[in-house]
Amino acid sequence: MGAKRTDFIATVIINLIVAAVVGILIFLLAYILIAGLPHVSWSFLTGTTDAFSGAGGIGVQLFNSFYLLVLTMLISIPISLGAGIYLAEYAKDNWRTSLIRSAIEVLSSLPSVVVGLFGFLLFVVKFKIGFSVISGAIALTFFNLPLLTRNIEESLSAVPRNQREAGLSLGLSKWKTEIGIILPVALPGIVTGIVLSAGRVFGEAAALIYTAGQSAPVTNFADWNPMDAASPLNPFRPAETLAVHIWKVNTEGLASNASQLSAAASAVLIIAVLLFNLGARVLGNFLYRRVTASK
Amino acid sequence: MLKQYSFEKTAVQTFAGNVSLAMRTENLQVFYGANHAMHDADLGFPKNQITALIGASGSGKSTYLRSLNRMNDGIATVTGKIWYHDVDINEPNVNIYEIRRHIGMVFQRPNPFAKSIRENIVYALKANGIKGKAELEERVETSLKGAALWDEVKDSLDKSALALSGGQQQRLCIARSIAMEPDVLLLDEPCSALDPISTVKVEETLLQLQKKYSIIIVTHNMQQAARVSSQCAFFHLGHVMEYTPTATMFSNPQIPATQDYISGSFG
Amino acid sequence: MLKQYSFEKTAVQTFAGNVSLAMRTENLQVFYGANHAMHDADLGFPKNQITALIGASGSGKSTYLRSLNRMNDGIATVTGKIWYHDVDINEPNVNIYEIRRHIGMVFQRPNPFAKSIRENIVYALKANGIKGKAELEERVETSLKGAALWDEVKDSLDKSALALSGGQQQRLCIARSIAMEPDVLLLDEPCSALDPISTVKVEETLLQLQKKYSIIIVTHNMQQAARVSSQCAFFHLGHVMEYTPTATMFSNPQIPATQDYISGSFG
Amino acid sequence: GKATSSSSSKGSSSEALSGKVTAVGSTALQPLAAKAGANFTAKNSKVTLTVQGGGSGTGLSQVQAGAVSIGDSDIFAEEKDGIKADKLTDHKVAVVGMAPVVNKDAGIKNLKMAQLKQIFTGKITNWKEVGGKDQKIVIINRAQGSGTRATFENAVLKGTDAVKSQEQDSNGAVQKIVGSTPGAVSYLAFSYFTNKLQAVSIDGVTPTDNNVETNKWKIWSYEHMYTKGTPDKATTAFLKYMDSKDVQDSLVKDMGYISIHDMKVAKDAKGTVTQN
Amino acid sequence: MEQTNFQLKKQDAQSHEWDVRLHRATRATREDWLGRGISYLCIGVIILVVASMLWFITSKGIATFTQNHVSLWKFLSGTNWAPDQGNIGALPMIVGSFAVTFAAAIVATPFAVGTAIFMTEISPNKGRKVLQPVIELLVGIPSVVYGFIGLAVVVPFMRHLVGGSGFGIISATFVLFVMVLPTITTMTVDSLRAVPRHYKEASLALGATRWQTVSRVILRSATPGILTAVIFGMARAFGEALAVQMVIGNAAIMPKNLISPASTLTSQLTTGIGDTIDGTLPNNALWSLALILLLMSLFFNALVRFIAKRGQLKNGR
Ligand SMILES: Nc1ncnc2c1ncn2[C@@H]1O[C@H](COP(=O)(O)OP(=O)(O)OP(=O)(O)O)[C@@H](O)[C@H]1O
Ligand SMILES: Nc1ncnc2c1ncn2[C@@H]1O[C@H](COP(=O)(O)OP(=O)(O)OP(=O)(O)O)[C@@H](O)[C@H]1O
Ligand SMILES: [Mg+2]
Ligand SMILES: [Mg+2]
Repeated sequence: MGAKRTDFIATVIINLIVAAVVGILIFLLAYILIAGLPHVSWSFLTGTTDAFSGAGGIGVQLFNSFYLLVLTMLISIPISLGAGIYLAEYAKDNWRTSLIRSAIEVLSSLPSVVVGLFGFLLFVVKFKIGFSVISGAIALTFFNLPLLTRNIEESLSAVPRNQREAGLSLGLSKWKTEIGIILPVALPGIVTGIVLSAGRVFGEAAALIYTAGQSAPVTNFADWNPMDAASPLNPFRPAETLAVHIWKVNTEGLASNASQLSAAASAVLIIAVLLFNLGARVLGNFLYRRVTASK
Repeated sequence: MLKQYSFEKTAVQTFAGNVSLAMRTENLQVFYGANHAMHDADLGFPKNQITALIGASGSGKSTYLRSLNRMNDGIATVTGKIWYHDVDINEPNVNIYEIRRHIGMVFQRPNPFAKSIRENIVYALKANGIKGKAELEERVETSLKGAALWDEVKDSLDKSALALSGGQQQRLCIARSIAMEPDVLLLDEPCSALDPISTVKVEETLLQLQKKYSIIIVTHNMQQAARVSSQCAFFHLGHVMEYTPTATMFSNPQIPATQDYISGSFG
Repeated sequence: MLKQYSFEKTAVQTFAGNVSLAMRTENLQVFYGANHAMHDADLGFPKNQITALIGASGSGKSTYLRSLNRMNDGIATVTGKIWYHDVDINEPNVNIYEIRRHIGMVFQRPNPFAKSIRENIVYALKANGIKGKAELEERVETSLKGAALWDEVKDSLDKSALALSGGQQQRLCIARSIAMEPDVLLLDEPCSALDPISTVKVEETLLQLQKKYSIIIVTHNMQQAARVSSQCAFFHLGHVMEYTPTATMFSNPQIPATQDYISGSFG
Repeated sequence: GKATSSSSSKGSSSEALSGKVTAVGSTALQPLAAKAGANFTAKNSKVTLTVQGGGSGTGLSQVQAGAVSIGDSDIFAEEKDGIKADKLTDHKVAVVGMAPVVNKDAGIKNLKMAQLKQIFTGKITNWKEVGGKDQKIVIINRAQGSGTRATFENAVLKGTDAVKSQEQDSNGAVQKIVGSTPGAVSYLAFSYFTNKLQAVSIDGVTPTDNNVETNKWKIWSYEHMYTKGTPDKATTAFLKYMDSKDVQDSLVKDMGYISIHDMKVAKDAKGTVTQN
Repeated sequence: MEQTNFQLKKQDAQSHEWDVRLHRATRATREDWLGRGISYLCIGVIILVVASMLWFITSKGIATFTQNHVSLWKFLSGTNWAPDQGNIGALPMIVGSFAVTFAAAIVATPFAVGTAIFMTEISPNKGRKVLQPVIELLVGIPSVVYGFIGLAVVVPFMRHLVGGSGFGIISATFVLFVMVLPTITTMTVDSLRAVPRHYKEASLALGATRWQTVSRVILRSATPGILTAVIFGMARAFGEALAVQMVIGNAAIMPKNLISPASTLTSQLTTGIGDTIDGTLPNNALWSLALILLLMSLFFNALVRFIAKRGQLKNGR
């Protein structure tokens, strides 16, 4: 049977390809974890970095990464939700919409260096905000927006039309229909999208080097008033993230154990992304069940 | 190829002066871009009766029905007048949300929200400002009873509506519509996705509901039209060919097109 | 709530020795995980006749039908025997591709490929090694004629199949199946998405096709079963309750469940 | 520019100093500035001091634009086109010595200045031509415009153009690549020497701090902190602190730089060396 | 109100009441205005961001030509890149960028498509539960990490395998291959899943084998989606900076082969930007590189759009 044999061969080839891909993935993860994990300790996770050698812990950087991520998401989720709804619901199918879509996609494919430099010249220099969490968050928002917007639009459009008709035929406004009926159904897809973009944001360095800065001033973790200069929550302080830290240790680090430090930091970063992914997945499912009352 | 029937020869009743009408259309025309999908429909729908719209696929039944509560807004261009309580609701400045509250709609494929059974009914009520817990509870019960679903679901109001069978889902959609206490209920082939048993249930429900509502139903199933409707409109290629009491249409169709369609030798 | 009928009391004809059968199942059981969706089905399908499978939604008709050409592989666990030309085709080592060539299938929703009309038919033929241009052309024509579609599409064979009407699409799917020159044709509610006119066309097509093929059709529509089938099997909750000549079933059903279903007072 | 030479013993802060100081620029100076800054703010808790990298070009641009209080640079402002040096005040805070480095396998410990020039201009392409192994020379340059490269080329190439080759934008990358690539040669600040690299002597002079202090070793440069106009109190205090013994005698040396105070010679923007 | 021959029983007061009721604004109307306002505002913000970014890069990028009077042709065709000496020929970087981008796409596509087929058709369960999370995790690995693994593993490997210094287009290709693999794979999976299930069933029911079904029905109807995925991967590769810079060798010379150092637009941009002075030729020249990057993303976009249109034509009526 020719067809059957072809089928068999094709299946074998695909399995080989997958094996190769999985092999690469496992190698990468193993490489990072094996090189890094032995150097990870509690004091490494919570300690502060020695500013001159780059040695020491990464507590502040870890916090900065999460803080920046949260701030970025706080800014970008509402905007992309609004924009996604606009595209899914209000945008007519004409040249203007297609221009808007192109604009969004161009933004998403801009190299992050360029975004970073733009953020630098605009926020840091022009608006004199300086190297700060907020500058970094806005720069990250720039390239988070297109990803999230596209994802939200797609998730919303994937909800069957008859759900929309159901809402509209009851006299609900378009907005109410979209927010109360379509959005909950689209939620798992949206959460997955947020996870994916969160991963990218978490690992981004190029855009942050010039915006959030490369220094992690020691902060006072007992002071949670965002207005205080020493507070970790102060959005106007410079904030080196984990990814930037890895970059810096690798490029300028003077410590004799620089490579171990960066390996350890990389391992922590990967694990953080992993935990974050898992958490968001669980949350997505939970929300979905809550909202749709299924099971 | 389809037989050619003259669109000049039609038989459309006008209820001159003796029946109270829930809605009426005058010169209703619908265009999908350049596609002229509905020509000059002049139909009146008596209060508290069931009117059936029949005709072959693509004849414009759904198009016409969806125009009645402005569900074609943004999809098609609808011209002509739609009278409802002496107001032409086809004017741009009417409040379409208000119209749809008064003119409910149920679709071909059951489309309950992905929420609990109770939430399905309560959601639109809340959105319209009805807050009282007691009132909401009461509306849930009366509407589910009205749609003949109460007994089957009263113990599982918090279960997902998606777990119901197709027929139950469709009755839930009817319940959801009537919870808004509309005047008119539009149904677009509500039984075509259902098995015969569910179909019978829905039909019984409709016969009950006509005491309170005026009902317009699109159906492919001529037996169904015969069973439930008081009058029947036959659509063909975007034209209303005949509009007569159901008994008349099935026993004594007035024009050749209807005769052929009823006897199944059409097309 | 559904009435309870005893699964002990069934009436299933066996064609003992006097009819030539195209296929036959023996103790066929189907499990979706833990869900036992089909119990012990023992049915034989006479050659060159149309057999209808009827029953309420969820009774297992599709499940049974899809098992016959192993479309449930990987979805459900099917046990028991399926005899086809004295071979048990439910064994793991049979070539399922070969089986499906001989036992064609048409689905509820018309599912033409997003290709031209011609390509839709030619696709599977090419995949099975038929290369000659002349032969392909000829098969296209005969199969489209067989499905009573030729006259309507002969001038537009290179147009996208998606541009056809629902009824035409469904007949194209039938044509696509019979182009493979199968023995048996399985149809799962082929008309449920179609209007009455298209339905009549498809039914006429089936009545023609039974001269060459053995046909098994699932339908919700009892009139349809009555119009086209020679014998009829009634499914209920995963059990075959009655399997008798169609005339018998509709005039003189043997067991209470069937009686109730036929009369519409079921459930 | 004028060099500040007064040295006060302690950062004596009678009244509480406050304000915001931002120093941006040279990545080579960043570690020192950051560490000194941390010590400084420890004593003056009301001062917010931020140190960022970004490159010498960035530092000079930003201080010229008035966007930051201090622009860190590896090179004289005069050397950069587009910078109006006369509007800026130079504060030299340290000296950095640089030396050619080669991969250990090349078998090279000493080179003549002329050979070095020929290597970087592409005239010599194999280590065996200068007494090493038969191995192709792989040149790793710093990016055009980088201070380290400018210093190296001023001292070694003296106006001729370097051959086009790999460019890396940081000491760390150069360090890694030279360490791991057979036949690689580049140049690094003394503080980046590791045991994976071979630092090369030139004409028998070894790259040590002492040789830099007397200008026997020619490849070195200042680390500058530039200010514009009259700096505010906090900035002035910080610059003063940078020049203090505290910093110059311990911190600077600990971190592999050479103290300004130890220099026996001075160099100006044109490269003219004068005895102190 | 128009008089008709139709006799609705009307009382003027009542009819007036309905007239008011059906015309006045209600909560739903207000909600809709609010919603419209919010979503227009949001899209407005995005447009503003894009517009200012475009304006910014363009105005800086064309300064090379308007202020420094470099000829555009020289910029695009020159092969000598030494901005400090006033030579700005960007061709080596342009060629380098295209070379690594295409090479990475060519290598990654079969792997991505194969993996996607596995995830959707061969073992959907494992695909969803194992491969998908792992692939999504890969997206989160920062480019610096990729860069340093590249430096530590890929460069020495290539050095031993093909000789030379190990730096060059081939190493960059390999690193980019791993980096764009998740992008292309996830998007391909999406487009394979979007192929209606009934196409697959139809094909299987006709006796086609799995491979026949995949190659002739599923892949065919997912082609526009897959092409889009590849282009997105290419866009990502084109814009990637840190990782490429570490392994490509970053030498602004015309690439003669795959194994000698070359450079890309992004690698020059990141390497040089910190050491140049705002407003001078070297700085402007770098922004001109950024402008090319921007124009390329516009181009990739137009390409995606074009493919999507073609796809619709092919699949639709
Ligand atoms: N959204 C749309 N855009 C463009 N044309 C449409 C649209 N909906 C329907 N049409 C066209 O309008 C005509 C009438 O369609 P309509 O759906 O009203 O028919 P119908 O009588 O409801 O048929 P069916 O019984 O199949 O539901 C058809 O020619 C159809 O192709
Ligand atoms: N893919 C599946 N996975 C799990 N359970 C299934 C699946 N398909 C069908 N079932 C279950 O098997 C039972 C029989 O379903 P089947 O689709 O065969 O019914 P049917 O008689 O064809 O109904 P209908 O008339 O609605 O098509 C039902 O309980 C159904 O929930
Ligand atoms: Mg319709
Ligand atoms: Mg079924």
